[in-house]
Amino acid sequence: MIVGLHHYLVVSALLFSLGLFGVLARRNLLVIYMSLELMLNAANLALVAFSRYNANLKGQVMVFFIITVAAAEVAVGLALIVALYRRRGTAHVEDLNSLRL
Amino acid sequence: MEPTHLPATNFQDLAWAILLLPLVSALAITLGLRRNRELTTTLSLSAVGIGFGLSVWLFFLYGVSGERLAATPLSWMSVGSLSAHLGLTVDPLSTLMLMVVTGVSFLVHVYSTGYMEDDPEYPRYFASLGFFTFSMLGIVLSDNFVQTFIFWELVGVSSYLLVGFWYEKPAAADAAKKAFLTNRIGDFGFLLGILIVWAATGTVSFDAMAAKLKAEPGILGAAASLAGVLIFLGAVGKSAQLPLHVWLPDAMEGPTPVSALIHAATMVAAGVYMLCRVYFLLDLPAAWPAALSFLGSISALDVIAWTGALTSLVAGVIAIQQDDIKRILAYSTLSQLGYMVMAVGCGGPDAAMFHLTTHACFKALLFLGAGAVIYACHHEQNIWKMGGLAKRMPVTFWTFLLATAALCGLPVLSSGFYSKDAIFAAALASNRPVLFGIGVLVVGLTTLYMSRLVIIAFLGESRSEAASHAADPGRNMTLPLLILAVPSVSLGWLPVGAYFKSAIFPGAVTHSAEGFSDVFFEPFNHSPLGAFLGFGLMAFGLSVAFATYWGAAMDPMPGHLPRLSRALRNRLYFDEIYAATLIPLHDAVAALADWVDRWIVQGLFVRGISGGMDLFGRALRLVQTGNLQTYAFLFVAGVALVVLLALK
Amino acid sequence: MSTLSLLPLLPILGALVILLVPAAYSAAWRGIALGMTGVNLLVATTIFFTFHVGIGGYQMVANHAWVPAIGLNYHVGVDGLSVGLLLVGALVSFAATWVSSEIKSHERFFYVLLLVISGGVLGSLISLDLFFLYFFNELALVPTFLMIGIWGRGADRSAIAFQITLYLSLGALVALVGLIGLYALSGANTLDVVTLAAWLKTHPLPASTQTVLFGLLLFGFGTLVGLWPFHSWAPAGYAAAPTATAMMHAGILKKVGAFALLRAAFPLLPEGVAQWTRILAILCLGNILYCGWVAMRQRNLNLLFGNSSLAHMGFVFLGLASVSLIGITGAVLIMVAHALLASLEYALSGHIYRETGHLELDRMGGLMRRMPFIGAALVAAMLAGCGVPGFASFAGELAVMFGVWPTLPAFVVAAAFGGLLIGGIYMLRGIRQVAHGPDVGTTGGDVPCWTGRIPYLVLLVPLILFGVAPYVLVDRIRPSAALVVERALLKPSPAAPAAPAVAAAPAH
Amino acid sequence: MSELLPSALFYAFAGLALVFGFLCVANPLSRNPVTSAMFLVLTIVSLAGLYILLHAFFLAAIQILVYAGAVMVLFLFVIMLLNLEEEERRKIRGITLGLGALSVAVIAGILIRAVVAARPSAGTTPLVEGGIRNLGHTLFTLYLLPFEAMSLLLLVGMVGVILLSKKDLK
Repeated sequence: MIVGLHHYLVVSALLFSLGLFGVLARRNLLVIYMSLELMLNAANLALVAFSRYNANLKGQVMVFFIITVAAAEVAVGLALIVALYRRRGTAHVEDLNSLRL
Repeated sequence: MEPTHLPATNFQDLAWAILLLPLVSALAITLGLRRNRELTTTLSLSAVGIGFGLSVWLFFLYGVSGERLAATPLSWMSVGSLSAHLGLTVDPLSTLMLMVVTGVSFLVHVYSTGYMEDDPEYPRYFASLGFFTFSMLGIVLSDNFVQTFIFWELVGVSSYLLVGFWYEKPAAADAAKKAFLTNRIGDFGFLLGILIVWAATGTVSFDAMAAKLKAEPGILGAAASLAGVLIFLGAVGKSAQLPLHVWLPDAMEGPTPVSALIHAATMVAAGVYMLCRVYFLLDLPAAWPAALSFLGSISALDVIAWTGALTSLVAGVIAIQQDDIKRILAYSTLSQLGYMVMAVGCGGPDAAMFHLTTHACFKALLFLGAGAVIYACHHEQNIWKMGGLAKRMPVTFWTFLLATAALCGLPVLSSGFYSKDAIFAAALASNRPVLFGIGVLVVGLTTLYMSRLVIIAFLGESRSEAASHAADPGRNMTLPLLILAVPSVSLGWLPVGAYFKSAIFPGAVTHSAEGFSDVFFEPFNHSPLGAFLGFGLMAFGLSVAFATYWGAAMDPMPGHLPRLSRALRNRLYFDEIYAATLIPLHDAVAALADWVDRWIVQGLFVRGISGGMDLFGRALRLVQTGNLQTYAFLFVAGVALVVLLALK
Repeated sequence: MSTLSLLPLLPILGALVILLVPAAYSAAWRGIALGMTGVNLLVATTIFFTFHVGIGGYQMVANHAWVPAIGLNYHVGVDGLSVGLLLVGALVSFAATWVSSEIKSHERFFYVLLLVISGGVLGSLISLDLFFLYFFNELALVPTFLMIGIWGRGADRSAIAFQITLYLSLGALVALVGLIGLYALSGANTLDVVTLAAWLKTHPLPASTQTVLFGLLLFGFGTLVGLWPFHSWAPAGYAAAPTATAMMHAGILKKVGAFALLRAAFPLLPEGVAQWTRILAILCLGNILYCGWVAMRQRNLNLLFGNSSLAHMGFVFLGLASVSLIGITGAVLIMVAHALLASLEYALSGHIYRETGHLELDRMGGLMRRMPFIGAALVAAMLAGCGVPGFASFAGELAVMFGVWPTLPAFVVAAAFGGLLIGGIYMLRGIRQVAHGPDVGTTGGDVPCWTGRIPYLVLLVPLILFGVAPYVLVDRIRPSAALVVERALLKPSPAAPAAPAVAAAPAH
Repeated sequence: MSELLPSALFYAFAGLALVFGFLCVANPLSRNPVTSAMFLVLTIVSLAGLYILLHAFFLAAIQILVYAGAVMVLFLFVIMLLNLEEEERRKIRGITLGLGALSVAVIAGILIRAVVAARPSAGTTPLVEGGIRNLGHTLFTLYLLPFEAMSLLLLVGMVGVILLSKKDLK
């Protein structure tokens, strides 16, 4: 079966769902963060597949930018988590419920 | 449209003057002259006195000649097909009634100046009396249903004010409330009757209605008898006929002159007068709407006749066992009113009016006499505490005796004999033998309880300290007694039949003497059966009374017939029955409504909604768990839902 | 600026002036308030008597475009329906201001609020633009909340203040939805009653929308008046309100709701009228009978009056439900009469509350001995309350019964039973409990002197005058009522020609 | 025959990526964040492989270099810093897990259905050289502004991080 665009898109969709499930299911803040990254990568995959099959480089340029942003985001995110950890002493999602009404 | 000014010709002014004078005096007293007693007395006495004079003049002007004067009406309210105005009709019927009302009212006013002398609320009493006279005259002179209804209620209000004159006495306040509410039940029926008749004929004025009815007898269609009975319900309320009679005995709580004026002569007679005034509506053939078709053959007049007869019988029986002098007279009034209503029912409005006139005189005399006795015995009303008053109060005794004779129907020497005989003639003429029988029987009962009263109260020795020092009251109390004694005796000798035939009820068959010549023994040859039977029963009653009550220290009847006498003393338990059934039932309905209002409408409905809001708010709060993942999940679920809906 | 606009302007102006007057001259507050309402009373009386009788349309009209873009213009005028209400509105305001000498704390603020209510009520009565009618009515709603909350009676007055305000604003909201619907769906791009009526005559709305709009207006304004299922705010609210507020609210503010129905709903939505009158008739039976029975069970004088005023409103709605000339004229007549009656009742109960400290019927008795004038006025008011002739309320009820009889006889039987009997029972029991009977040692005395009697006489005398001579009012109401009936019944009502009704005078 | 190889490779890489992705996210064996970090690295590497199949050579390199190298190292560094032990076994809230899985499945289903429904052209269109020269050329001509903005973004990121990790942050 010749590998076509929709194959890649299916894989990307599955990866995206996995990432999403990770965010919902896991309770460790860092793992949630990783699943977030996973979702980002799924998006990148789809973009690259599009640029490959639509014969233009827009997709790849987009991915390039996304990776940069992801890097910045991880940096800031982890700094936040560290600060949070230092304040609350835990990285467990359920303990961080100060928003409870 | 400016109201029409008072009519020009002076005769109409007379009618308006008679009507408005008492009102003016009442208003003047209440607004300004509360403190000044002499002015109050002169003002109210003159107002009614002039009224009486004018009435007599109008009587000779219009009554005897049989003409009619319709004063141009003063508009009250006219919108669409309802044009209600205040109009006066001066015709033989109303002039007769005018004389009765103003006459008795004037005498009661004179009497009251003595009786109410030491009462601090003297001015308020005379103001209320004036207001009552005004309302009563309003009914007498009214020429349409709306005006009659207005003054009907005003009379009820003035009776409320007068019965509840000593409002600090709980018994008087309750009696006033009871009187007003029972009248209201009657007025409720009366209003519905008026509405039916107005809807059918499109007018409320009597003459227009009579003309329409004459032109097209079937105009009331199926509702004829229903309307008749409903209008009669108004009279039942006002003239205290059987189902609604319970208020009259209690109304004795008011001052005695009030009882004399209102609950003997005028107000209670208003019902009978109204029946005579709208007689053309009542004697229509029986016609019931579909719902009441089972009453098929019974016409309005039948209902009226039977109610009257039953009332007179029941009241007569109860009166035998009453010990309070005013209660005895109250039940006697009920009984005589039953006679008048029966007369109307038997197709004899003229007999009813005749009896109404004579009854007004002698019953007012009886009440004023009783007032004198009570006044003399320092407000003692129980006859068993009196006795031996004949010697000490000669004037009162003899006038009281004459009135009793008139009430019992002593032949020739009393007016009652002639008027009662007219009623018996009417009963026979409309072939209602049973009613005739009841009528005659009641003559016996009347004689029994009246002679019982006279024997115990006046003859024999005085049974109490106060009774032994009793003496005739002052001049202004005895004078009215004497004045009233004259018509009580002589009214029957006038050719009343002629007056009625020519003037009031041209069509109706009259039942009393026409010419002067044959007046004295008219009843004996006119309706011999009634006269003789009546006389016989009267004698029988007298003898029974003498046999049982002469020299009796205590009422022997409870000894012989304990259960019957206890029933009679408790007024055949009418009050108890009402108090056990109607009133609690209505209060229960009210309690239910109150419960529903408190719990369902306010509880469930109002608090329910606010409570619901509160709960909804609380529920929403649960969603905010503070847990990031629930938020994330909700977010994802939201997205899923939206995308799903969008794509479907 | 026709004299008509003075009516809402004066009180509101007075309120502003009072706000400016420094606390040093606190006596001036009451003076200004009385002055303003007094002048208003004169203006209203002149309007009443210079009103041309027999003409159906609007008089003394003043029309200034305000926001032409959305067809909003300050359009005022008076017609038969509103002239009587204006007079009694001014009367009630004057009496209420006079009586509010009982307020001892924050008088300035109280008088300001009272004048705002008065201005609001009179403003909504004269405005021919439904927006202004609604606006002025709402203007009168907020002060009620504040007054009950601050100067009210009883421990739970703030709860009741909230309840009454939320209830009324909910009702007002429903009515607003109806009005907006009317504005939007009619496409006439105006809420002006005159142009709207003309427009709807040529482009009538489809029947279903008319029914829905009429329903919204009915239940919206019905809540403001106390239509049966939505009545429970009234008795509690008035019992907790200070005297002046209860007088203004029960007296005149309540009538504005029914008046708005006559102004907006009946003439403009004939289809709606046809659908809803049967239901309205049933609901107002609830008012008359149900509230009558509830009144019979009340042990507090103000609650008794509150429920009895609901029963009277039942008669007004019954008159409206008949959509007949006599019925609607009777309804307006009752509105005028009841305005005087209710405010008189609450003024008297206010005085009794001030003197004896409570309004519990069981602890009262023999008031007549202790307070002759107040007792007599109370007996008169309560007799008027149960429909005794000689008072205007009787004339109104009689007219309603005569008007409704040809179309809904069964309802009249129930209404007559309710009005005459139930009314009689609870009023007479009230009199028996309060005025008659031996003196149970209640404290307090009668109205000190003649000036103390003025507020009560100002209300009692017109009540009697209109009762003795109702034609003064009826001749003014009749032509306008004929117009309403004609528009509400889709066809010219045969009963009364819209032309000047000179012929209607009897036997001329 | 030459076609066969890339599709085989595709399935391999795709399969690996999915497996590692799943293990990273919901590792039945150990709850330790380090293991999920490791599996994430493996997922990224297999994705890089896919990029290569899609002729995006430069991106594959960047992916490995930046993502696997820098980002994941940062992750590990933070995990070590916070010396997180095994996630203790809190009671697993069955319902929320189930619901979470359900909604994720729904979204996956929707995406896949959309993709399948769209039926993109399966055919192999002419290759576009994804190497550095083309990418670099486009970056510095068409997308010069965003490129510079990226540098600014990174600067802001750094400032943010320094601020956040200050000792005396209340």
